[in-house]
Amino acid sequence: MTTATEDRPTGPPEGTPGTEPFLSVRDLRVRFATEDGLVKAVDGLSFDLPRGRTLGIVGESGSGKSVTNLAVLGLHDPRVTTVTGDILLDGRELTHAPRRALERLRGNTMSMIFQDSLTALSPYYTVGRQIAEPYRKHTGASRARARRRAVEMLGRVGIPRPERRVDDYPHHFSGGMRQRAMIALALVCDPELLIADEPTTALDVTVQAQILDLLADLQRERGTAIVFVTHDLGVVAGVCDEVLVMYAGRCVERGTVRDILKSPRHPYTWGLLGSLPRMTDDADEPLRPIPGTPPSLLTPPPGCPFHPRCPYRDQVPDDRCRVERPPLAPEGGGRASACHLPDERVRELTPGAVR
Amino acid sequence: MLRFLVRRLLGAVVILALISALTYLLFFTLPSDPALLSCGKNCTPANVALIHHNLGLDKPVPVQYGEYMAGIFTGRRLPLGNCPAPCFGLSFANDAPVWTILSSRYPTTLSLAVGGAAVFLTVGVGLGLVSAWTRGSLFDRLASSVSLMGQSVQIYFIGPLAIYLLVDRLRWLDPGADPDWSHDPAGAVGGLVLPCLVMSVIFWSNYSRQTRSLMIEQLAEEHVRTARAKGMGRGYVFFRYALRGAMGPIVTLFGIDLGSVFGGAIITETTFGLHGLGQLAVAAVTQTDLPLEMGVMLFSSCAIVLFNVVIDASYAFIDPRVRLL
Amino acid sequence: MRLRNSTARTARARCGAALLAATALTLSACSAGGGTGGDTGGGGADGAKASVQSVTLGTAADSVGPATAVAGAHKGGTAYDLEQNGINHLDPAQAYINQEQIIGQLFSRQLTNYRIDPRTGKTTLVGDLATDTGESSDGGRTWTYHLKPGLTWQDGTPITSAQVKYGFERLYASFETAGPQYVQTWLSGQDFRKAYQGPYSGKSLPDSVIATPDNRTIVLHFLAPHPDTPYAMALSGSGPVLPAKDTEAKYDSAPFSDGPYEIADYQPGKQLLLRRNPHWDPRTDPVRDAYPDEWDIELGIAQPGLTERLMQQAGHDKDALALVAPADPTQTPLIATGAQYRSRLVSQYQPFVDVFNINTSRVKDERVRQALMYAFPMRQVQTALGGAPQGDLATDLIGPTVAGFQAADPFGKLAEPNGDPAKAKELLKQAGVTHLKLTYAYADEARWQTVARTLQSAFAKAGIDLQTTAIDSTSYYTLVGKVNNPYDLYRTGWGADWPSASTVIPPTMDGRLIADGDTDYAHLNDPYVNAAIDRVEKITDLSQQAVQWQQLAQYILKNDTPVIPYEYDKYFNVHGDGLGGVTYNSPLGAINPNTVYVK
Amino acid sequence: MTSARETTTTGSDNETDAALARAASGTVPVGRSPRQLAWIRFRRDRTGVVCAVIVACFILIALAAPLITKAYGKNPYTLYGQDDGLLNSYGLPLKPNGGIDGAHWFGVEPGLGRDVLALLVYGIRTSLGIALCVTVLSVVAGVTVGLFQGYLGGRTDYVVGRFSDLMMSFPQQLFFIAFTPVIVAMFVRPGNAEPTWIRFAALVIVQFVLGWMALGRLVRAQVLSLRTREYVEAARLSGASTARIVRRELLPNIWSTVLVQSTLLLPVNVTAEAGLSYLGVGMQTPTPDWGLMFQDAAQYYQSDITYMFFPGVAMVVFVVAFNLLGDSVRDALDPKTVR
Repeated sequence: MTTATEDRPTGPPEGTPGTEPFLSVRDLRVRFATEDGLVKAVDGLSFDLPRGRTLGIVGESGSGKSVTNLAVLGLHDPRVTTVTGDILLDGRELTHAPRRALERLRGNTMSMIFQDSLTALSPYYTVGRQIAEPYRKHTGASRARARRRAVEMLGRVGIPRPERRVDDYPHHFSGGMRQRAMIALALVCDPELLIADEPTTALDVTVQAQILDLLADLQRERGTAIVFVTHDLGVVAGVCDEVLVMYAGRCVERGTVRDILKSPRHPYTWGLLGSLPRMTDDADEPLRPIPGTPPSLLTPPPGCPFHPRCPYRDQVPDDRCRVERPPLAPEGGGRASACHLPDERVRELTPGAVR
Repeated sequence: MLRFLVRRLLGAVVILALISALTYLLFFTLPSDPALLSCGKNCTPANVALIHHNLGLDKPVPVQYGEYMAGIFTGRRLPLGNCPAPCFGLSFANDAPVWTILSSRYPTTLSLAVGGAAVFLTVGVGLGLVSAWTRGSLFDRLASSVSLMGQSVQIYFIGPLAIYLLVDRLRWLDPGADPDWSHDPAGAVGGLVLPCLVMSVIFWSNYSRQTRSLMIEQLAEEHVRTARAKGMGRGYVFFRYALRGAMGPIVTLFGIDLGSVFGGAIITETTFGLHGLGQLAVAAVTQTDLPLEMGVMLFSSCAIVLFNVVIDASYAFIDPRVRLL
Repeated sequence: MRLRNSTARTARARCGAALLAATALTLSACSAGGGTGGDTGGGGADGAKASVQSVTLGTAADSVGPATAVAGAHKGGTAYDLEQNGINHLDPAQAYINQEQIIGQLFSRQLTNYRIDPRTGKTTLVGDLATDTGESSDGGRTWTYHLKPGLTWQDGTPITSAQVKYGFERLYASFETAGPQYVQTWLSGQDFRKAYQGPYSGKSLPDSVIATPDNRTIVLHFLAPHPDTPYAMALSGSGPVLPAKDTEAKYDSAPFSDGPYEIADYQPGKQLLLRRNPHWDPRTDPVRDAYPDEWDIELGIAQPGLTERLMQQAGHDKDALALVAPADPTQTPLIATGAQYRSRLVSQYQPFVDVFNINTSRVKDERVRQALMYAFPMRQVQTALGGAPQGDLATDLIGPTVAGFQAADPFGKLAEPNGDPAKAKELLKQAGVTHLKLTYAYADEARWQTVARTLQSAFAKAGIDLQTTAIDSTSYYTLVGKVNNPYDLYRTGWGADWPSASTVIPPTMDGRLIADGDTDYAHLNDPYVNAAIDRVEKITDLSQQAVQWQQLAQYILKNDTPVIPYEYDKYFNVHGDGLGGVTYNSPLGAINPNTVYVK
Repeated sequence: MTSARETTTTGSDNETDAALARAASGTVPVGRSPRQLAWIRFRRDRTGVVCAVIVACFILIALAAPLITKAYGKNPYTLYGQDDGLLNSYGLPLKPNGGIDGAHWFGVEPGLGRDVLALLVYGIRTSLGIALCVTVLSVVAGVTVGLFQGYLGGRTDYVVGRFSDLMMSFPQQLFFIAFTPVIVAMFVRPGNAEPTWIRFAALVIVQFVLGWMALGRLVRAQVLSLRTREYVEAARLSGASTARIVRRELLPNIWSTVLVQSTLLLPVNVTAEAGLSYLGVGMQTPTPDWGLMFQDAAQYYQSDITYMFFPGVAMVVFVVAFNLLGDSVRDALDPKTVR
């Protein structure tokens, strides 16, 4: 049983001891220097993830999900980015690790599945070569062995006649197959931490299901820790143990899948859930997308970053939403949310908000 | 591939036909009469008429053009003796077959173009790569400002200066000389150093700037990021992934520059007094030597067109997604 | 258009000339340049000094080979010649421009030629292939030449009189359009091509025209007396051609040699490589020492680079010279003033006189023409063209290299070299002309644009409004050669084909020739002059004739003023230190390659 | 030396993070149009501003040439050298350093002896004028062709494409050398005085004829990508006329490219024009012209190197300034560029 921790810069994760978190992020802050000013893409994020578990990170695009993951892999460009806080992988500090050390970990201990396999795979090299490359680098395998490995991996992700396809170029593959190849690429070195950045968004439902199964099997076999980034709560329900809801570069609510989906506390989460189509919906029930757009991270609104779009801001007395930023309040059981609404109001509202 | 070649070559033929026709017809809008340039003191009407006949100028222009173009493939019998294929006519100025003249001249231009291109590609792309690698460093800023200067000088400005300083005063370099590869390779190289350098300056700056930004662009590509996410080394990613991606545009750039390289060759030849096609072209025009003018025009446009085909073909090797048709 | 900066084929009317007994004189007075305080040019005048060598008709004895040896000279080595332009014609029968003729001397021989003494530079016309300069009979109508024994072609074939006749016959062929036409015309009249179509017609000229009694004797029968035949026989075309080796028009790029060198390699416009001809026998040749084993003639060397190479003489340029190309105007100062160049400087007159033609069919009043003469800024023009080294101020129609030259200055131009606007104004008033507006046409090249500006501002001082018209230089002669051309003023140059004024006055001043493309550019048609020309041409005593021409020339200039002479061209350039025996061929206005040796 | 080099990808060094940053920064703060933003960015860019000033100076010089020379008391036609005896008998300036003195600040020209400063000022006027005309024409033509080629696509695209191929495979310099006299001859009856404006026109024409394709291709490429965008689709479905779509939907989206390209094109055309005059097929004396000065100077570099100095330096400064300006404009219009 794992728990997420409070939004305190430091301090050990509470919850059942003994399960050492494999990945532990503390007070992560990522800032970009741009022509127009400083962008706080991630602003004080913390979470833990033990082996064999899956953490879902949800939020609209631009909420800082991908930035967080790139920070974990250390892929940000130091010239324009400042990353502060701690990222501990199996107890090793990554934030200030030397480049070479990170290179040894990437694709090996920790690897990433990128969202758009069309742009994420190089058009210039065969799929096989791209899969074999990290294997050779990290295991020092021979060209031939690496190739056999590539074929094997393609087979495992369910690509028919892999020994033939291995020499094809990405543009010869269909979208789904490319995504599988992308996954094969990420798994080729049996990573212990897998970051899946919306791996299924671009795919149709059947393929999506297959890939999710694939990831599940993998986790069962190797106890891989998975960070699953998506804005699709439907998928979250299927694969995740805990969920972390991000908005404007910060965590606004977190808890177990059950908690978040059954009894969400934060109006933003309500919004997300509200905008989620369900099998149970009757067809004429309209979707209710969250009104407005995500705020500019250049000049984030004062107070609660969500208040400009929050339908309930007036129910909070003396305008606190506009002036005071709500803290991420722990509620035990690893549960936490950042909202000024009093709990009782929340409880009354929830059903209406999510039905 | 074959289909591609056929299509492109057909296109080339059309282009060349148009260019040649334009050149030939426009020539006759000039008021000057080539005959009067070769009759010396004997410009009696009779003599001029005779020369007109000898030069084949007594026929209607379209007929002349037809015969000229046909002659390239079939060869011709001319009043001044016959002219085996490929017959670009006999020079008005000295009755020599244009083809022999051309073949004695193109080595210079070719050496100049190839040499210059070699210099500005290696120097330019090289600098660009280093700048991209050490982006933001002092070197980078230095290189880009140097490139800027390079892009801003002109052959006809630095050429004479270079001769004045490096050759006449300091005696560091040989003055430009026509290469004679078969007999004196060393001398050929020596004579090409300065011209190639001068000519390359105005190009390499552009290439270093473009290469730099292309590389930086490529380094930001997602598939390059993937490569980094795979844990591939910095150099590996830089050269195997980013450079591979930047190659296409660089080649395109080069293809576009082919024409300018030739143009640069002309000015360079004029500046260094080399005997290339450029100098030949200027001579042909100033002497209203129609066959020579045609020869040079066709020869050089042909070269440019073919080079372009080669370059387009090379895309297929750089980028597997490109299919030639 | 000047040879030095024009492509050879535009350099019409600049052809080889021979010099007849003219008293040696120096005109350095004229060449003092415009030098005033601090002007380096003043000092340079010495460098620019030119003198005229006297020349005589040689005897049979003078015609015996070998040529006078040059002290300290030895055989061997390669001499380099830098040519600004390509060579348009190698076929001797096509050679007219002095460049073609002087280079032609290395691989072709004529009946007569100019023997230049390497020590004194004294020039003598002697028999080259012929035993002497020719015997005339029948009142100068018939000329007989005897070939020397032991003359051969580059393949050893002996040279016969039949081949010489064949050479003359070739002059009639339809493709021989560029060369001089004196001999053909003298033999068969103006329409010589109608009279005979050349040897390829299968026919041969009858003995009544050219006879070859034996294979060493050749007899020419002219329609009229021609006292200067010896000089006509020195023209490149007056030599043999071996029928077996005659490639007709193609001969123009690959002639068969009977001279000291044969053609090893020729790339038109780029390079002409001459190799020693083993069958050439020095004992038969009174003209050519032919010391170098090879002549490497580099063509199309652009100015100022050409001059720069000679000045720097780096590498093999130390053994280089420029046979016909004078130094670039922009470098003459450095040469004229640099002591290091003195030892290797050649400064000599060329047979060319540059004039501004006044279109007499438009500017009819000679007082107006004289006004122009006075207003003309001779000095500024000279300066604009590169100063004294390029040429001396000219005041006469006939140049210093031509027989009977007397420095005459009827308008006192040397006293007022910058022009005399006051005098001009006065003359215009006499002529009752106000607001004179004239059109000046010039070839569109930098130097002539420069001159145009100069003239404009100078004439303006005399109240003359000079409109200038730039003509694309390729069409320049076409347009100014038209009888009804719309211009009042345009420049041309004229050089004597040999140093008798009979190759200057008749072609340029005979009003009966006026036609499109003729060479009486000023359209002068003065009955007195026309008559005088006929009279003088009949004089068979050349020195007498020379005097008469000179007087006529002065009459024309003083009374008709059809042209404004302004410059006697000069050859002014340096050669590499590695070369010795560099002499000057003033008849051709070029360096004489025959005495040159490689140190 | 040729416009072709300008067709290359305007190097946008966009960065993952910069990209993310843009995503993150979301909508731009309200109240500022992109143009205003660009303007703000541009003003922030010091080099850009400096170069803009320099360029402005050059343009001012060109426009105010008569006033300048009036104030300076010389004109580019009087032969001071000859009239005031400033040249020696070889036509070289008497005074050292090309005859620089109080009267002639940049010295006098060898040969004719005109005032170099006056020449340069007027020369800039001529060359800049020609280049400007060429640029404007090329841009207009290039944009028009590119727009319709890209928008209409299909056969039009193909035909026009091949045509610009044809134009591009012309050996430019040769074309200029060979056809400038021809075009002049078309205007002027042989042998008549040739008005300066005809040369001017001829030069503009020859350079324009081979000058528009580069931009044309660029615009075409952009339009091709724009054409498939939703709002264009929408506009088309909503039955808007082609003209309207081009005017309202496409043009606004390419104006930045066009602006950048034209700033880069102008100096190229200036140097090209100078190149022609240098080769002797451009403007002709007495018309003062930048390139002509190089032509003369190249003749005199042995004996009067000073003469080459002023036009040379002036041109380098000019082109540098313009190129930098071009970069700054691009950066301003297109913030993702991180340099």
